[in-house]
Amino acid sequence: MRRMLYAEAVVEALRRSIEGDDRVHLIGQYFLGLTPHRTMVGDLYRQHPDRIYFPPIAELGYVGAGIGAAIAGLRPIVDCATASFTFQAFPQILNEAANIHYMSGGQTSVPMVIHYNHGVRGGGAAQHSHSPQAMMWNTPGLEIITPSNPADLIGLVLTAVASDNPTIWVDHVRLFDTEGEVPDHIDPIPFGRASIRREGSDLTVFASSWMVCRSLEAAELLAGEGISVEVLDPRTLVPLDEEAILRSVAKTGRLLVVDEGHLRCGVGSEIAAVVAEHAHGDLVAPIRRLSTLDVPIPFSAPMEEFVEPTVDKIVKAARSLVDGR
Amino acid sequence: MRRMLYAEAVVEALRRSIEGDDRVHLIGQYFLGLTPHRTMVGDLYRQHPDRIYFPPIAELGYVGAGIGAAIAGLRPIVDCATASFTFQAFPQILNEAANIHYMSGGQTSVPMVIHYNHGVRGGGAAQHSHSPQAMMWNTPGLEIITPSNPADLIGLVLTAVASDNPTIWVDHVRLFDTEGEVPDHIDPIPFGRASIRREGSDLTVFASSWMVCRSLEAAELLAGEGISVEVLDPRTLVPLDEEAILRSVAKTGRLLVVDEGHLRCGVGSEIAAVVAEHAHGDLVAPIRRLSTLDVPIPFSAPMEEFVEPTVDKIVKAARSLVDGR
Amino acid sequence: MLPDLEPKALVEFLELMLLTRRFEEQLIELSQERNIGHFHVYIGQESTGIPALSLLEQGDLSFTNHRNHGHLIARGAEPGPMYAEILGRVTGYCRGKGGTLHLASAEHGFPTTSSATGGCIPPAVGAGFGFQRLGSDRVSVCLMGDGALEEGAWHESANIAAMELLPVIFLCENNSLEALGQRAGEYPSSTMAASDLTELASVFGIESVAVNGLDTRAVYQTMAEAVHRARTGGGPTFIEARTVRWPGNRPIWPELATGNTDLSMAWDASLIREDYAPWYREQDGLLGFARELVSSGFLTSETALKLDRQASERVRKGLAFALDSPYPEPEEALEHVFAPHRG
Amino acid sequence: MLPDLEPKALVEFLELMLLTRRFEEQLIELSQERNIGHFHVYIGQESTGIPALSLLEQGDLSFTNHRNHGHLIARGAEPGPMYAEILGRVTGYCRGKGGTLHLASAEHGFPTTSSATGGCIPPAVGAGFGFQRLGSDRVSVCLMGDGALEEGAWHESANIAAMELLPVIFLCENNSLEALGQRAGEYPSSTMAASDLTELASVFGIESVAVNGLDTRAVYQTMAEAVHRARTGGGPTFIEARTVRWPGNRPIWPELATGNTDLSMAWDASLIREDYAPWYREQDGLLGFARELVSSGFLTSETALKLDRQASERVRKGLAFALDSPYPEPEEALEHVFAPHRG
Ligand SMILES: Cc1ncc(C[n+]2csc(CCOP(=O)(O)OP(=O)(O)O)c2C)c(N)n1
Ligand SMILES: Cc1ncc(C[n+]2csc(CCOP(=O)(O)OP(=O)(O)O)c2C)c(N)n1
Ligand SMILES: [Mg+2]
Ligand SMILES: [Mg+2]
Repeated sequence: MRRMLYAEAVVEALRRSIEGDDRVHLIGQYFLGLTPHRTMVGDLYRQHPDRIYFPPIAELGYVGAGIGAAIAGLRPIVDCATASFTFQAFPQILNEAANIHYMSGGQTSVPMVIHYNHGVRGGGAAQHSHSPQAMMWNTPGLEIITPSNPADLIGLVLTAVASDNPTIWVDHVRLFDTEGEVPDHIDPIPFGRASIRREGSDLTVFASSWMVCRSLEAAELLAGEGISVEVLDPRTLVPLDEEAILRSVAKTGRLLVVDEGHLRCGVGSEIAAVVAEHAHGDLVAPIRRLSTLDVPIPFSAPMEEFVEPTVDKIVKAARSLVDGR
Repeated sequence: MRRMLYAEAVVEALRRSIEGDDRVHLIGQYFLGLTPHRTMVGDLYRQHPDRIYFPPIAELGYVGAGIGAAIAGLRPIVDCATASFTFQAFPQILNEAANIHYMSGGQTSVPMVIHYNHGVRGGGAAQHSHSPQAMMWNTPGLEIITPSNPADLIGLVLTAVASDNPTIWVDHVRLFDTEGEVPDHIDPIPFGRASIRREGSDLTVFASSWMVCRSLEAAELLAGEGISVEVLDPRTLVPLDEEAILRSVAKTGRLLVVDEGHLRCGVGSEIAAVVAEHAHGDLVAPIRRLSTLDVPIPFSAPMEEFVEPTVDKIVKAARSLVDGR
Repeated sequence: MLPDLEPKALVEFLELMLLTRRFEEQLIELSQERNIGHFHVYIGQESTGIPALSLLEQGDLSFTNHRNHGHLIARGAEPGPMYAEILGRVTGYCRGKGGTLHLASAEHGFPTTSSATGGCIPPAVGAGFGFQRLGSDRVSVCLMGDGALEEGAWHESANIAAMELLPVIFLCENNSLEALGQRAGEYPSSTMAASDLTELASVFGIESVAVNGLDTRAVYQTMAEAVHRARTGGGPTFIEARTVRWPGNRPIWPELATGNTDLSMAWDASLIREDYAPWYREQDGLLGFARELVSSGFLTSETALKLDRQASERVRKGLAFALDSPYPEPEEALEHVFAPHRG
Repeated sequence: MLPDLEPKALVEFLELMLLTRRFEEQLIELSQERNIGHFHVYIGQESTGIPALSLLEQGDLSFTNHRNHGHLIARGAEPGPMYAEILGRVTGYCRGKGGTLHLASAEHGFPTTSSATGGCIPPAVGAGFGFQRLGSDRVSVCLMGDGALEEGAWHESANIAAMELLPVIFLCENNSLEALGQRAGEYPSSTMAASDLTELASVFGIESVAVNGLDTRAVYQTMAEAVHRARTGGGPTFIEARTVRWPGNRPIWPELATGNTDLSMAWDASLIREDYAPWYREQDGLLGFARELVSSGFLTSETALKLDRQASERVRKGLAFALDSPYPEPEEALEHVFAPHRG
């Protein structure tokens, strides 16, 4: 066991992928965003200069190039930096990568990973704070991983790189400074297996990526009030471990979905709908969604905090669900 | 009252918009897709050649040009033809049009309409059959109209053109051949007012755009079996008439959401989540979603029909919800 | 002019051109009998695609677009599974999942076919990137229309190909010289301000050349140089092949405006009808190529007609195969969303 | 060289350049005291933006990008509400909703500011389209970096502007001549294969010219011609203004590498420090402009220093205003998602 920064785990996952398979090449360089950790990617580049390509500011072109490279035999890991820039590449991600295996009738696969940093990072304002997971998930043909801690991150990326499908690797700059235990030997983590990050009996909190950390913090506070929260981290949205969610809700009878995306047609909507469809009888209280408010992300800090799901909001929502307060 | 084809209503809405306000210009020419009706847009062009612009095959460029034109004082109606082509324009629709009013602190408005034809049109296959409404709705700052009949279409478009906000006008080529009554005088229809297209007591069916027609057909068949279906057409997704939905569910106790988009994080997920959150106590049966199956759209007709929500599937889903069959 | 090749190769070109032409004429006829949906034909462009793509080898990859029938036939794809795909049968190359818009045959070097305008360009460049990084001498061919140059995808991808000297050939078939709405003499296409399409590539330092797409020799030689350049690390090439839009191609739904091709017009000018005389005389690359082959003595008109009958026969059999083939089971729609995880 | 203008106008240019410089130096200093987030400075580009934008009139529109501070000041925006916006205060031009990335002031002709690279280009072209259709003689200015030329948005929009002869001026500030990672001598920017950026516009038939962005006369004259062309129906112009990237701008977070500008270096070469001598001597357009003004006798060095003190004073007051201003109420976040429907 080692303790490791999440940012270090990103680099370790990239290094293991590069060193473990000659076909793995990186396209793009902002895996660690503009955070101070970014220099670690520079180290990787110096060690493997022939395995990283710095593309032009042309997300559509270079993500599409990743698709073609994957078809030709590479296993590219393509970085889009800030999630908002994936919009530039949507025609290639949504209409090519997601469709190719299917529309070729299984003749062709696209073994690539597409990385982005999503969400409110502090001052990113309306154009640099997106969480496009819901849009990706609304597009059949894409696998989606949403790691929330260093060990999961490494295991999930290893599986993503080995997968023959296009996989979206969802990261968050606010995760980079978090720490976690990492076993000395990490195996690839199979997709579609949720992780119960904290067991509890009063309420299930579903959360992914950075929201897992906030939910765990809230759960700790709620424990002090005698409210026992189970925190479920799906680890992958596609495939989704529906069983684990339904099992947890069957146990607790209550569901709070915490998601950093916008409310309407968001990840939270999907989880709420799944549970409403399949666990109606288990629910002792209405489902509750907590998402970023449906406004573009404002720049100024007090407004920014007002719109995102905070620990405080999670605590309050959980409390009102359990106590009816 | 006149009977009118939906396609004729599209042209009438465009004509009234152009003739009613000098600032209205059309950008793009495929409002009626490649259907035989398309020549009607040609007529409009011949009558108002200085009010239509035929852009290059450059959706990002010309939708963005619509934004700038709106800022400069026009009220453009921009056509993206097939909904799938909106992906090309996503950076401008999602990251510019939707954000400008907000991030300028209300200084600037973007009074434009963006039109597309969504959904399974028959043989469109994976790259020409998208229903990106959920992605649009996941993006605060866009109004969305989803007309399902000629009269609503005209009234909603008039409001959209008068609105100072970017409005997504969702159409479906399969609507073009449907007919409906149109009053001689049509007023703009205020946004956010659902229409109960058929009253019923056993079950609420929520459906928008082309799925309203299929749902009405299914309701008629179900009436023959003694199942009384209420068909609720939201007419606009943004803003959403939540009250009307909750009122209907309070009455019927059951909800079937029919949506042509994909299941995950779709329009259907959102409606299911809203009802699960706010009408939990009213439900006598679990909510049921019926969407296009979560696969890219296959080309071949039998597979295509297998994946989309058909009248038959609506009937079966409704029956099982009401009878438990 | 004729390419500088063995007669056998030239005759093979004619066979493939005839096969393409008869394949599509048959398809148009079928579309008049039953609703087979929207499709795009390659008629009038055979003299470009067939010699150009003959230069490819096993392992090379081609990324084509909505107007792909001739490209696949050029690389040896069979009429049967092509028709089957277009008719949505399970025996189609994509098991009925792709249709005409996404007709692809990996065994013939067509891994995926995008019908989003410009959609094939980034992956084509990426395949070149992949080959380069793998140290392979394979090449990637981007088969694009002139209209695709209007999409930003072109610009972004051309820059990448140029910066990295990738083994990519952009074969841009400009069939818009006669496009409706074109500002004749001013613009080569209806909605492109550049007066010379090759400049859109040469601005990035990409080797660029325009050829007459009806001149099989020019097409062949230019493509041969481009393939050689790509295989030997010389970087990308842009080829604009100018062809004339077939009159039947003007409406959105193709019509046999010029009738089923009468091959004899190639050597018997008296058969040429008034209505579309310029087409038969100068603009149809297939007739032109046959005319040259026969007049140069590479082939007798009788042999040409025999080859034509053989092509028609292959096409007929292919169509029969397709029509006899079953549709996929509806449940097959659930397959091929994801490749399975191994291990 | 100096633009051919009245002394008053030239002095005003100096005032605006000083205001911009002091505004940003102050901002960098502030960022060392407290975390104000990521921002981009215009230092080193003042000699381009200030003369160029002086040619605009009421009703003209400018669409700028992440590096916008100098553009706004050039058009008369006030330091107070600019700082306030950057610091997220309710008294900011966008009420704290935009921040430095989206600093916009409609009253100064900046309706919206995109910080997506290339994001401003389509709307800028669209505003030109709007003016043309409205029969207005207003012009639209697209303020873009060289990097934005790598985005496909450029290509699509340039084509539209060229085809429709729109009243648009693309003022492309190329500050990448010294960019890290650049293949010196080969490419003007690190990731652009075109060896001459102006060709990326001229290929569409757009009037294109490269100017030395440190030469205020060249900038002014070129822009004057472009504005005249646009106002009189002559169509778009592309101007590449070449400036040198300020040493403090190399890291992602700006640092006062060259210190607070010592204006006296403009006329007293003995003050020039060794460390960044080329910058002080030749590459800083502000020092260069002041040097010319003083040496040509338009201004005494004393007056220049007085203007500089006045600029610093305005900046100081502006910052105080901003720091004294309240943050928006958190609930203001709910406003301005939609404009209200009327009637
Ligand atoms: C992104 C996108 N926009 C628009 C279309 C509609 N469309 C289909 S074919 C076509 C024309 C393409 O022109 P070109 O590339 O020259 O091919 P051609 O049909 O002339 O061979 C267009 C615009 C599309 N398929 N994809
Ligand atoms: C679509 C998009 N991709 C990437 C970025 C990240 N980014 C911010 S500034 C910048 C450089 C832009 O270069 P240039 O246009 O020359 O402007 P400069 O900063 O040099 O003034 C990049 C790539 C972005 N903001 N938007
Ligand atoms: Mg064409
Ligand atoms: Mg730059």
